[in-house]
Amino acid sequence: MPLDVESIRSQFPILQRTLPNGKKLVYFDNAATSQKPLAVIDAMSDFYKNYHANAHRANHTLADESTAALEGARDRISKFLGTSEGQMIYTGSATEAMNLVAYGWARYNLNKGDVVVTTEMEHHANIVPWQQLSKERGIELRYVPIDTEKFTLDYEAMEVAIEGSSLVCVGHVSNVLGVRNDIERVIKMAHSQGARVAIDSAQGAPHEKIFFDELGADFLSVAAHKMAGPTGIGCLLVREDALSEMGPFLTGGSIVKRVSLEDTQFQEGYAMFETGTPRMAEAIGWGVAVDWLEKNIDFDEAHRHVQGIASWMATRMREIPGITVFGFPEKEEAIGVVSFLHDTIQAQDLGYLLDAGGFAVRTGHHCAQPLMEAMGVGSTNRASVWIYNTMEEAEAFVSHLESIVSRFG
Amino acid sequence: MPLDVESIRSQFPILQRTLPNGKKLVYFDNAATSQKPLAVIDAMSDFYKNYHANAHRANHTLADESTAALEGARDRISKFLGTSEGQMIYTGSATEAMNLVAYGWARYNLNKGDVVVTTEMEHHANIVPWQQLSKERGIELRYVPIDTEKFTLDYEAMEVAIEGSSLVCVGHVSNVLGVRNDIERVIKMAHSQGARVAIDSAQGAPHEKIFFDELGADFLSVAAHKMAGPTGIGCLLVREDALSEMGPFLTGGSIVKRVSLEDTQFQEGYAMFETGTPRMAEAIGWGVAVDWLEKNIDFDEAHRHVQGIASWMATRMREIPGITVFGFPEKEEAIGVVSFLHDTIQAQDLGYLLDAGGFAVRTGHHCAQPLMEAMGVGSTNRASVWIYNTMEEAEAFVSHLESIVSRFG
Amino acid sequence: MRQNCEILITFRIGMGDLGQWSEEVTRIIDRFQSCFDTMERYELLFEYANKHPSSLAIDEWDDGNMVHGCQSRAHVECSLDSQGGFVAKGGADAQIVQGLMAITAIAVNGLPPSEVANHDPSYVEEMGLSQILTPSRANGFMNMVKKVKEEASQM
Amino acid sequence: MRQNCEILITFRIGMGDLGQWSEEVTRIIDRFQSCFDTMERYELLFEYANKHPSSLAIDEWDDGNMVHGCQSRAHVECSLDSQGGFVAKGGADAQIVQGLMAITAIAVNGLPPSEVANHDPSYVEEMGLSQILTPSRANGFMNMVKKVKEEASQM
Ligand SMILES: Cc1ncc(COP(=O)(O)O)c(C=O)c1O
Ligand SMILES: Cc1ncc(COP(=O)(O)O)c(C=O)c1O
Repeated sequence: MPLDVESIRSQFPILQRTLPNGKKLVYFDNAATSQKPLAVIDAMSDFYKNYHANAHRANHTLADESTAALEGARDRISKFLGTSEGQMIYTGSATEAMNLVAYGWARYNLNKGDVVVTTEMEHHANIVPWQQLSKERGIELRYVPIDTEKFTLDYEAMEVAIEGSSLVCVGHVSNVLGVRNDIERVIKMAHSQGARVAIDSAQGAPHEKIFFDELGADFLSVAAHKMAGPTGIGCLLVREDALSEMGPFLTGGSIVKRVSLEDTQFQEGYAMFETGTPRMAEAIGWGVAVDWLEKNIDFDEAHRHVQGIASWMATRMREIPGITVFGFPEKEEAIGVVSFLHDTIQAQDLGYLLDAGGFAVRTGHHCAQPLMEAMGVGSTNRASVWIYNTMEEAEAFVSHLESIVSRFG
Repeated sequence: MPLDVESIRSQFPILQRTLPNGKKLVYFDNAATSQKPLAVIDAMSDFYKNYHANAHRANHTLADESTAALEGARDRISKFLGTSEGQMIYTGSATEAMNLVAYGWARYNLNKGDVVVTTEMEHHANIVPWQQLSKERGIELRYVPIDTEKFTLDYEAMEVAIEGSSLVCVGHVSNVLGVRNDIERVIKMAHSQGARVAIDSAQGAPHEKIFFDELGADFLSVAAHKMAGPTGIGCLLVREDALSEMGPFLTGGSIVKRVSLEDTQFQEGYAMFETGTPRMAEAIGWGVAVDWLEKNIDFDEAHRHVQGIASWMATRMREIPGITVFGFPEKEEAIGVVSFLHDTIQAQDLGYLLDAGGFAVRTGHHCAQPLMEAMGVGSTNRASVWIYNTMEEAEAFVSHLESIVSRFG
Repeated sequence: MRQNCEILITFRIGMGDLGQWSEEVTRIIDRFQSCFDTMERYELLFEYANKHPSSLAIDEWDDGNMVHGCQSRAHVECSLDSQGGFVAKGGADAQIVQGLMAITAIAVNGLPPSEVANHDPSYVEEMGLSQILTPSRANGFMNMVKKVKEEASQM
Repeated sequence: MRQNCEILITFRIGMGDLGQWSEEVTRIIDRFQSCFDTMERYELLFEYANKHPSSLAIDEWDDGNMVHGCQSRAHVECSLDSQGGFVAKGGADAQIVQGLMAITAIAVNGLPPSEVANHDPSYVEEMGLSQILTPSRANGFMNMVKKVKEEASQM
């Protein structure tokens, strides 16, 4: 059954927004962050209005309720992502999740001469932590190039790069190109070489049901805010055996069994990594977001919907004089992202001119400068589609873009 | 002019709560986390409903509005804390702020044999990061003991401990005893020895106006959720010269000027430390919280109010047979915390029995096990007072405690 | 409070339909039902804690008999008496938990292990203890019952 | 939208009360006021960008003349002409910013530096550009004006 987009849209208050310039908002900046259904917003307000208290170790009703809500959310989010609560560590963001791999796993297991593999296609969150590690520890960092014809990773080069490596870090979906990498293949390649694999799924989880346990990756990072959840929270999923190789990273209260002046005895498992007062409202909001997705979204249908719109847009945009579309958003497995530029209208100007029509797109390097370099550009305009976007919006977008090009091009 | 407590109370929805057992909530767990006024809750909902978008580097209206709100909040929060926006780094919590000192400053500046000083009175957030650093780097960790008669830090011992040290980490206010440490003196002592000073102000900022620039501390950590703000955000304030000695910690997008395959050029100042999608709703909520405090709370009056209630409670509780109150909440400079135990009613049972009357207090070691050890106990019950508590609540609390002791003691 | 209700509902379902209890348990239910308020229920729990029929001495507490997921320490040791009847000995550092353990022991001790394995603890519901058993306390209690049932099923 | 309004108000105040402008500026205001919508205003800005009276060539862009706080790159170089009149040369990689710079140059070029130091840019308000100048764009524009005024005050 196709998505009931009207019913979905009606649950996102912001989609009713009229901008100061009188235009109705058309939100095509979903790869940067998704909007939130009312249920999520209300759940967080409800928490603060009715049962907010610091979770854990409390003997009063409020604290007990907030603990139950926090832990209930962990349970539902981890199930939604195809694993169990013991395998999920809440973090502040997807970026912090990747840093947790760098600090909590790599620094305990890698040494001078060890090899980490990443790719040219990655978001800075999956590059800079490895560069830092490389500088501090004398670790060799290898980049898998992209095939600039096919706009995919060069899997043959990857095969070579992975040889003798200890950790392979690959994005699930490119935030610039919408390319869905063959992570199953990467995981197999890496494991056959005895390397651990970290998947950056910041752009994957919003578009594809994650079955973490089946997937077999060692680490996988997720950002709540890109999948209908609130800001300020994400998670790292960790396979049991990888978890047992991790050591403390951020330290303080909650993660300890016992602190004496001499030493600290840490909790085990995920509980070793969540220090300080929990991100309670955020976890509760995210829990409701996954419930909402579970109830309202068939992920296969959502993919068909999102890909259908992006594919149509890309095809039509290629027909507009001076517009270049990067990569192949038309491909069946591509994921709703259309990066483009105009020959003469500078990217930022184009962003403003689209905004003048009510269309929110992102302009810039999308925190993927090495990929920009490989593509030979400094920035792109990027329209990215999600479950609540419609073909009518896409049509209006293309027609506004046509008029911009004819007036300003 | 004394606080208008009724008007204040009316702005906190949760204070109207009736518990499942039919009792009205009396919230005395403020040292764990404070409640939020409606203005804060609504500001976050408003963000999500009306102008949520990823901040920075965007050319559309929503992103521009969210950027303005995020940066406006930074401006107001830093001013509220007596400094300017360049000196404030948003973190996920006060705990993470202290970890930022450990990873972003200490790891770049301290080496084997260098000395870090902390105290027996600290929260685990101001102990465990230093123990970890000490283990990794061969740094000497010295603890300043508490004077168990006066329940203060032993400042003479501190004088000795600070000699030859590089970093002194001291709590502003104890979360267990409500003792307000003489941080001005500690800062002077430390600076006279050329050491940097980090103040854990998680419990200070909710009760005392912070004038960071005047104070002269090098680092100061704050938790939003303890001062009417949301969960999931805190900050580290850093003096300019200390900031210039810091290096990257959590890395990824936003904090970079340029990423190439070979290297990364980082932003300068606070911008080097806030990676990934910002905690936008959280920052906006916190910004409104400081506005609310600014408008509704005279901090001197608030202190008199809070200290008056706690002092009265402590005095009356000491008269109840079998009850021991720790430290001196009656002292004029003490800050609204009453830690206590009963001779025969176990702490957790006492917590439940208080909860049966609607009274929310915390029970446990309060993430301060070394202090518990120094006090010779495993845990305490802790009632902590804030701006919206009333003498009537205190009276009801004492009378319920009396009845518990007479029935169960 | 929505969140809380959800949890309590789960808790009810988790406990199954109300069953038939021994005379002893029925008497305890009656006593709890005649309580005026939560404080009186707590007084009764303290009373049962004090007259626990088979309490576990503190020097018998170890990792093996520990109940996980409780706020305070709690231990349960299961065995069979000379007639093959089930015996649960319980110890906790909080009296309220000790009281719940006492009532559980009264409910299961002496029964054949196969019955204990299918034990239905919904009497705490009947006793009006769901107000006391906020989510995480209920969780601790359920873990204790689970441990007893698991051990019984292996006998 | 509350947040946004606050910013716009600040922005207005920051620009001071509406002042009196040269004939040239008044003519520009009239042209903008006759625009039908934002898109037409952008067209005009592009037009002014193209006929910038004193644009700064890209090879003259350096750290010293960079305007901070803009989304795109922007540079302003200030000097005096042979009659002691002020000259602001501006360059930006975005046409819209370049257009705003052109209008600013038209407004200030030729004036004595002392007048430029007190320059009131509220004509952009009159031009109906506040819809275009969302908070951070306004911020970039204000930084540019600030740089011009500061340099003028030091002449
Ligand atoms: C003295 C002290 N320091 C640090 C913290 C840690 O704050 P957070 O849990 O918000 O990170 C607390 C909170 O309990 C505290 O009381
Ligand atoms: C592919 C990819 N990885 C990681 C991130 C970082 O996510 P966050 O900013 O939520 O930490 C993003 C977000 O833009 C992304 O697109």
